[in-house]
Amino acid sequence: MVKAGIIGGSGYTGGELLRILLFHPEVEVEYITSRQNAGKPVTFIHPHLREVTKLKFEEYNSSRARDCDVVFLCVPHKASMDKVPELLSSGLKVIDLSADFRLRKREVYEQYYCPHTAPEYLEKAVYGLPELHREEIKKADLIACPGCLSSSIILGLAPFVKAGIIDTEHIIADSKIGSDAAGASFNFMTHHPERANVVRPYQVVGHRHLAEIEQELGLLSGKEVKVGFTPHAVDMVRGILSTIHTFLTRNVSELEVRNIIREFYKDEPFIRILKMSKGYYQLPNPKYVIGSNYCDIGFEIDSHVNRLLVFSAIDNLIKGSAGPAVQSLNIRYNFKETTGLEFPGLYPA
Amino acid sequence: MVKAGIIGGSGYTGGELLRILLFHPEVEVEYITSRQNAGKPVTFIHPHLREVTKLKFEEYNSSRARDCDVVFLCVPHKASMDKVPELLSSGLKVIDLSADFRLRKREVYEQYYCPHTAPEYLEKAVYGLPELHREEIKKADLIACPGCLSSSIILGLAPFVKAGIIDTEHIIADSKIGSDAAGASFNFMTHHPERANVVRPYQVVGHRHLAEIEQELGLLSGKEVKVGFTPHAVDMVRGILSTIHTFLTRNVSELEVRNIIREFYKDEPFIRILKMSKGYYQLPNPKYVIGSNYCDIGFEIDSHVNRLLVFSAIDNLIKGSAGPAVQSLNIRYNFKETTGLEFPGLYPA
Amino acid sequence: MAKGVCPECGAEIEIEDPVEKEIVECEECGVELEVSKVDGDEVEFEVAESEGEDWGE
Repeated sequence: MVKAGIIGGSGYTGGELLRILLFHPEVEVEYITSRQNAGKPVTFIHPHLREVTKLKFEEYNSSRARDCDVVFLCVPHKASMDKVPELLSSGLKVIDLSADFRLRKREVYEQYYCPHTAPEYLEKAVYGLPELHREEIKKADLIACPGCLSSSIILGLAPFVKAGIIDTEHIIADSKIGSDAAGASFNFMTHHPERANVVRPYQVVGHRHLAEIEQELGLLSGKEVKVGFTPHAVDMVRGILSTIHTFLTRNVSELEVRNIIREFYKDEPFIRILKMSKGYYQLPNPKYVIGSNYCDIGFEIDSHVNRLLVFSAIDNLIKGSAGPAVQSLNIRYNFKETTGLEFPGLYPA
Repeated sequence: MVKAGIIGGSGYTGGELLRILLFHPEVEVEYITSRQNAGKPVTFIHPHLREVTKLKFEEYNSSRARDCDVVFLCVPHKASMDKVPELLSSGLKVIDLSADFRLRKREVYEQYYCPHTAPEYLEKAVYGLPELHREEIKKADLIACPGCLSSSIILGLAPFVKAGIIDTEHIIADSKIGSDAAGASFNFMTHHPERANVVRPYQVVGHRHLAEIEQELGLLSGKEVKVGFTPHAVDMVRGILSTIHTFLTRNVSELEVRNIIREFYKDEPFIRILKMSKGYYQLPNPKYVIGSNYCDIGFEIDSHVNRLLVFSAIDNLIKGSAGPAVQSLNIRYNFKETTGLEFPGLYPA
Repeated sequence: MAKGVCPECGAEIEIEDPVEKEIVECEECGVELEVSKVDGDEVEFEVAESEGEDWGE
């Protein structure tokens, strides 16, 4: 059994990771930390896990971490980079869910976040999006899992950037995102009377996830890809829908577009194409993936303005966060990649 | 006192119009019709108006309508065009909230809707968006009020199309809209478990409102303007936020953009600019206009991709529907344009 | 189990003892198909209808 540690287990992401790993046949959760809740049972913070686990939160210390084989870092950026060097040097595998090691270039990181105190590890880290980096993950000791908005946009755009049928100077990503993406810490804007019944644009230009979106799409296309990215908070707890507006560089048929997605994601267990000509559920909608690790991708061709619309829907806490972390563990330890991630979601919810 | 008739008063739009007109000092609601509810008190359908009015629904007949000076048509498209000729020939003023007379060209109408049985009136009708057609409304006997999504997009884009600073081949309108916009008739997709907690793209290309959006923007710019328009149903009862992504044809400063909006909407009572550098409420959000006739317009310049983002938020039942209808009545009868429309909205709601 | 390809979206369709003129719905893209030819375990389909989009609203 693989002994796993969850560093920062009291947030929503830590909670999802805990839920998934508790039911993972090859993993045992050895250690879970929380500064504020050390000594308390995890169910004090994660009510749905009562009678499911007797685990207790502990303080973080690197020697205790050495009882594990792999640790997941679910702490804010900056807190990760302080821990990674020591954890790696003690032979642990690290799956980091923060932003600290997603970006290959130090100056890009420091432009969006803060000074980097462990830049030498940036080159070693592998971007933990299995659909794009499975081979590298197999041998990686430091895996940096993507941001939730980045996952939805990269997964939606990747096939078309690769196929070279879209104008990479005019890409718009208009995302709609649920409230849990702000994490478990609250403020006036997450206060229900303020947060309900809204469509609120936020960080409408220069959102941090843009750096990794453009990094990964640039790698795929071999040239610079620029995205105009704007998220909106909408009245939903879980979920992201990214509507990506692109302009075609040549005429394409629907069949060709569908085959481009099929070809790019051949045999991928967690990518589904959703574009139906009739019925109630024709295009992606986060509601159809809540609780699952699926990313639903749909499209539409708008000949009126030569536009290719791409829709990408995920559960931001799972396929946008804990999902790729567990997929990466499965890949790294050569388990069947879907292990622990088979749950098809709740509908309706 | 102006005697007003509301034809089709049992829908949400008819209800809003009734509520506003009941408190309009210059208007008396003489006649309100509903096929299914004829004979019943209006409060049977509009519960918030109990003890506010004793009006009863009546059957529609054109002779009874002649007791009015002006009639508002709140019936579906096609039903309007059947009534307008007779109403106009009997000397009534008609304010039509359906789509039947919004489009100047018959073939465009018939491309998006159905055969037109009164095309001779298309030229006579004035598009009932006061911010663009106030002078014509002053003398109009047939006023065709805009669709809700069209209002939000036209009002957001108009200043910039006029100023000629955006590329009119790459305009994207990504709208988020509440559930009441589907009207009072229900189906499986408006069933709460299906309609709540969603971000559901629908009619993602070729939406009907595109015709009037491109008509009005074309008139403003003097050349063809094409828009890639995609609406999404989100979990909200009232309200629309349209996020309009455009590409700049030259460099502009924030001040210049703000002045373009100020200049275009000088003295307009119902347009507010919302773009703050800090605080909780920095950019438009339908929540800040619920219940009011305001359209909040905001913007952001994204130099990264040379993009000008425009945000436009309205209450789709008021500024998107009943509001311009009452503004048009005020303009036509030379009342102060804000009469009956001063209510600043409910916050929070 | 006979097999064929949806002419609309290219998805593979499996169908048990198909009969000509039989109506089948493509699971991937939802279009209604008519069995136009049966040859052993090979099936050919044609798009059966061109009814407008039903957005359910």
